[in-house]
Amino acid sequence: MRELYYGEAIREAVRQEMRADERVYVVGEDVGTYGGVYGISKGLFEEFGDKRVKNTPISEISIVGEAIGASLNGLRPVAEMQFSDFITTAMSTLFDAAAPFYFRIGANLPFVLRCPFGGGQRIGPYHSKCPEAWMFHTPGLKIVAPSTPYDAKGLLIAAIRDPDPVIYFEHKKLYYELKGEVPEESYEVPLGKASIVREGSDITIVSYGWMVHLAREAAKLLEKEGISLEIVDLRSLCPLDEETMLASFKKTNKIIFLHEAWLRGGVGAELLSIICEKAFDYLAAPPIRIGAKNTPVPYSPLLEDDYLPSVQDILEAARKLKSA
Amino acid sequence: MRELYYGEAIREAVRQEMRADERVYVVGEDVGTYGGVYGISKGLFEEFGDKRVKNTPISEISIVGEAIGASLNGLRPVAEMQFSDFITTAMSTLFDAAAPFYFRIGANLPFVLRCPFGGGQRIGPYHSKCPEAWMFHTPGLKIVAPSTPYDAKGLLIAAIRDPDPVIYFEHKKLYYELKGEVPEESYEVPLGKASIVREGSDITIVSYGWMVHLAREAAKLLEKEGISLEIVDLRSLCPLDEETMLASFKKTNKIIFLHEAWLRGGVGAELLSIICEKAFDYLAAPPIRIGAKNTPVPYSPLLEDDYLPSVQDILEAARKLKSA
Amino acid sequence: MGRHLKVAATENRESITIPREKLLSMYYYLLLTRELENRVLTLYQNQNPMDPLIVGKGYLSTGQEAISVGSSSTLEKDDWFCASHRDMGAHLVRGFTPREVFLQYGCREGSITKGRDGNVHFGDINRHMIPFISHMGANLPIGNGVAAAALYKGEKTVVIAPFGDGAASQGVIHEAMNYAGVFKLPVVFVLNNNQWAISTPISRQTAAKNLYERAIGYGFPGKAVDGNNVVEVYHAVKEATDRARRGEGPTLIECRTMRLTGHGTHDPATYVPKEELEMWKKKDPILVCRHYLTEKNLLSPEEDKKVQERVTAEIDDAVEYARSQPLIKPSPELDRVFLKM
Amino acid sequence: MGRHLKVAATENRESITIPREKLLSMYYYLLLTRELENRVLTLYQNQNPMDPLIVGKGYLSTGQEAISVGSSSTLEKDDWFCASHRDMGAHLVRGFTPREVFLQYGCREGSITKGRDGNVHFGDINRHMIPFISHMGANLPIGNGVAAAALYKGEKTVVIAPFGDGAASQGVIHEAMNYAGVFKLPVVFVLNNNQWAISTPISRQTAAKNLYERAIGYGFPGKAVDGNNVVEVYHAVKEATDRARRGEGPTLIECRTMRLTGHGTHDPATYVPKEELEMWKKKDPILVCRHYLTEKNLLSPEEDKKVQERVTAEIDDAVEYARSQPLIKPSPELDRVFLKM
Ligand SMILES: Cc1ncc(C[n+]2csc(CCOP(=O)(O)OP(=O)(O)O)c2C)c(N)n1
Ligand SMILES: Cc1ncc(C[n+]2csc(CCOP(=O)(O)OP(=O)(O)O)c2C)c(N)n1
Ligand SMILES: [Mg+2]
Ligand SMILES: [Mg+2]
Repeated sequence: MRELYYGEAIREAVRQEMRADERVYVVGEDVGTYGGVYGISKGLFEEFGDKRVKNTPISEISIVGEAIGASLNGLRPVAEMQFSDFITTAMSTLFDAAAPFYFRIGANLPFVLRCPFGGGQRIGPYHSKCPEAWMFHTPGLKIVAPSTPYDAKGLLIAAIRDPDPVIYFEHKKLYYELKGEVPEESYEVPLGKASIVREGSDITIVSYGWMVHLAREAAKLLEKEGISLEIVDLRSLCPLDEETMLASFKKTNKIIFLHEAWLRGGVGAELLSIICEKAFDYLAAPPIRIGAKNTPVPYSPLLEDDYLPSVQDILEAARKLKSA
Repeated sequence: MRELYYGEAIREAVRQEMRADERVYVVGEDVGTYGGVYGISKGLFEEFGDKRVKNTPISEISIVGEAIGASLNGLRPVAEMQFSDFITTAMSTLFDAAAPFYFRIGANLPFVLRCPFGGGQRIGPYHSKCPEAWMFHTPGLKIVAPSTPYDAKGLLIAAIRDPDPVIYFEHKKLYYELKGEVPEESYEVPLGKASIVREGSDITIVSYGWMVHLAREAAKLLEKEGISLEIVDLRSLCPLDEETMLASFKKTNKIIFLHEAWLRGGVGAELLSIICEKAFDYLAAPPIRIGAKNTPVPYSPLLEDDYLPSVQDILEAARKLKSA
Repeated sequence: MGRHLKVAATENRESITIPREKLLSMYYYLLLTRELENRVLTLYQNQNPMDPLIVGKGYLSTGQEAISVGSSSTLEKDDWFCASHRDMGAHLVRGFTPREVFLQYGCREGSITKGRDGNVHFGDINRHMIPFISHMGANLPIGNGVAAAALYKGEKTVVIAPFGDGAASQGVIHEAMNYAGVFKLPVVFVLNNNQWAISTPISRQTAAKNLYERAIGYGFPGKAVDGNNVVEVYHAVKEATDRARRGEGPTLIECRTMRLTGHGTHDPATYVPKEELEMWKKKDPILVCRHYLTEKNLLSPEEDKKVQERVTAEIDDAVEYARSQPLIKPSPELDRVFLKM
Repeated sequence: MGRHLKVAATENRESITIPREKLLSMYYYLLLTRELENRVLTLYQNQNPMDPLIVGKGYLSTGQEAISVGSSSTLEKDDWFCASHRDMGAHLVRGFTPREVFLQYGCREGSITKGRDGNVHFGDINRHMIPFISHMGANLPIGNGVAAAALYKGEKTVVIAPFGDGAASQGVIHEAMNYAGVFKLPVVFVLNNNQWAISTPISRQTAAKNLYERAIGYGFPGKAVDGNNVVEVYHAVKEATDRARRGEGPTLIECRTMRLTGHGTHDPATYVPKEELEMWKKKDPILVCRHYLTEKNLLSPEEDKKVQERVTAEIDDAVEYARSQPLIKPSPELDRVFLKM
């Protein structure tokens, strides 16, 4: 099958949905002729013009506000944060206006907020954040975070068609580093369905985003040591596919939670809690969480590597669990 | 000893620190002649004037910004959010400017941000939030949440004297409903020290804020059933007193985590994870979390009661653990 | 503060005539709003706290009704209104019934938010009423989005987005107005300058001489009107909605008035100078409107009495009805935060 | 866009004379900034990506140096400067050495942020330089706080808070300016209007005719100056800092210029019309300043050559020095997020 980069898959999803549905349009900073700072909307302006590829002032509040208002008024906006870090400037619009909207008044908001996130790019504390735990804790926002070009396309199409607000976390490091098979036609990867990206028998590792690839790398290395890792890629954090995670865990009885975000109060803590609450008796060893250090993302490559979760961290966790 | 309301204890802490230290001052909305919407700064304007009790426009960004800038320039601002819910409008200032400041440049910010939080007041989704998990996940912010008048005073004094930014979560429901002994003189309750507010032998319950009182109530009822609850009041979430929590748990081997905030991705998940990671072998039963439902805070009393954690929830959890 | 009271002389707008029914309808809604909110206050002050009809707190627009009634009266059915907390008038104009309002206040079965949100925080997307969000200016960027979608779809609808003099200090308002300017969005920003934000007078809210002049910084027109004169408010806002409908972009209308009650039902507002209140009470929008109608021979004393009786009866009925309805009870359906779970 | 280029005629300010050393010092810093940033760009374009001295990306102020150099040159030692990402000039004026800058870019031992933050994100509270925060206007409310503390303590220090034409669309800037107006804070807001925000031209950023007119909405003076003329920038900002120091409150100075490079070292900026760039290159602030000094007989060709040689030598030294220093290594000390753990 044809291969696309992760970033290209995202673009294709947007383009196909725009072609298929007049209500779908793009709004964000520098998304026009520039094509977005990571080039994700390249060519869209040329194809669809400035009505459907709307280049905005520096106003995250307005971008999220437009997503809310336009989705209320019949459209399907695909809004972009230039970096997910900047959502803090529109936090009230996202958390106070969008998130509780359906609860308060029963009106749904079919918009997508694309949030390029994550580190490994040597661009420091303000361009590398993984802020998903803030949203995860906040009722009313769906959250997805694809790890492959295939999922990137399919999840984005599903997100655009979903009737509720979806925060779509796309990992910047994967844009033009990761290639994979992507069908040409349009397809959905349903929200709320995890995937087993590697079957294994000894230990389950649950992850999402870039970190899934670290897990894959670790799994290959561990195989040589005779440790078999099963990798669950959550793909969606909300809705959360507890079943797939629990089923995998009940098979292996040992589990690692891996994410790039800060460990403390991160999504991993919730996942661990769910395992303890719903499958405690299956635990053959204490579950292990791996996440980033509890500091801002450092700029220097040496410091950032030290800050981020590493393959080595996974190896150590797996060895510990294996021998437990 | 003299008794004060929780709200009065907070006011006394501010007043005493203002008297003792010229650098300490108050800044926030309606804190002037009005004395704050909950009357916490009543009388301060009259005593200290508008230089030291600074009534601001509706500009949470400016309030947090002033706290940062003034603390950089030698003062000790005690800033107030009118309701902790409104911090979302200044999230970037808090998360992007204040939190990483020390990490980025090595300059500390000795300010306190007072955040009245919590529900039970029948004022709905926008005036009842418990947003501490957002801050808890974010490196660089100290977080305290007193449950008694004694702690309210001592923790606030310690927070004001602390060289780093402290988010001080004060529970609105306790302001004028809870009275307790408070020494007249100035004293500190150190940040990062939990307290055992009730000794018990069967089950540890870890909580903070208003919920500690629900735990107390439940403990009394459970005593009659022959279940002995030990209550750990964390008081600080950051720094976190893991030792006290772990020590209590290692004694009882059974544990409940209770908070008013949304359960999903809440602080309880982290506490549960810490127990599993650091004292797994002591677990005689699956740990249990209790928190609010995963919805905005409803306005209607019936709905809010249904939304909030209840004494009944604690009783059920304790019975389940007891018989486990 | 005094400096904020002067209102730029309004041009002679007698040329745009308002049909008699519109004038009478506005008068009716002024009265209805007043009566409804007076009742909210007296109920709040006299109710059994264990069985309240006014749950939590109430927010009133007493003395400022002309802004909400006058501005919303310019709208067509398909236009949109993004409510602030002083917009009971607009809710009534746009078709909410007093019964619905008291059901909402009382968290009763049949209330539009079903008890999930309270007091003035209600709306209905089908009626193109966007509910108030507490964080003050929070509705403006949503109004922009609604307006952007109207442009996108080629519809000629417009949006009214009101906010207060206190809210005017917030960043969200700046972002929204600047954005509306760039895209020439069909939005009319209605600034309710009632000179207070809870206990903070406008002089401590901004050093600006005239808030409407902020429009200069966004590249669209701004003007001030007497917010206690429903006819003037209507004229100014109508001119702006017409402009918006023609595709010429947003306008900022600063309506000058005074908050005659406390910030909410719980606030005695002792901080507001008595003389100021007294002065403004003489400019009560209902008196102003009645005087206008009488002068123009559009309303006889008998007709006036009839409207007043009608209004009282409606509110009596609404209160009684709301009281007769059961409280909303928790149910899984009410816990939904998504349309598609 | 053209409409934004016209600058209000500046009053004749020859009356306030700038001492010769100040003028020469500003010229020197213009050259130093240019040479330093040119080097950042060539290093970035030619370095081994596996062993970069310019780690990540670089942000340059090429063609706009007069704003940062001219404004910061008005400050006394105890005054404060809240940096934007176009303020290399101010960093140098306020005492950062080129060595420090390249250590910072290279994440080397001895760098001020110790590798924790990068490129132009640096400062030093002891030198009263507040480091840039990426969220654009984010430093303005901090500048207000610093200024508020100065007032509180009775100190006569002032704060310069710069931001861009793109940042001007953000709410944070509105809140900060309005707040500064209310409390008459000693802050000078310096708006670097380089007509672009990454790829977005000012005409798509705002419909406002003149950004400096926003000051009307905050109740303090605003004016525009030729941002390519360091003497004019100095004069306008000096007038404003003097005013602030006298306790008369804030001022907004809009400095009009053009971004001559890409948004960052990674951006070829093909979207900027060539003719515009060519036109602005003729108004290069270094040429303008050199011409001024020569006309006034304050700088001979020999002196000019000497300064240029000095500047080149300093930058050569700095680059070499930074390269010779080891990379910062992780250590527990660098993981601290609090002074008191
Ligand atoms: C972001 C935010 N900060 C503070 C408040 C608390 N608050 C509620 S109403 C109000 C005053 C609003 O003043 P104004 O905008 O003038 O409207 P008015 O009440 O006078 O109609 C304040 C400060 C809030 N709701 N939201
Ligand atoms: C809140 C926020 N949104 C978006 C960005 C991405 N961004 C970085 S620089 C920039 C343009 C800034 O334009 P301007 O303020 O005019 O400054 P200039 O770069 O032109 O000097 C943008 C959009 C950001 N840093 N912060
Ligand atoms: Mg007001
Ligand atoms: Mg610019």
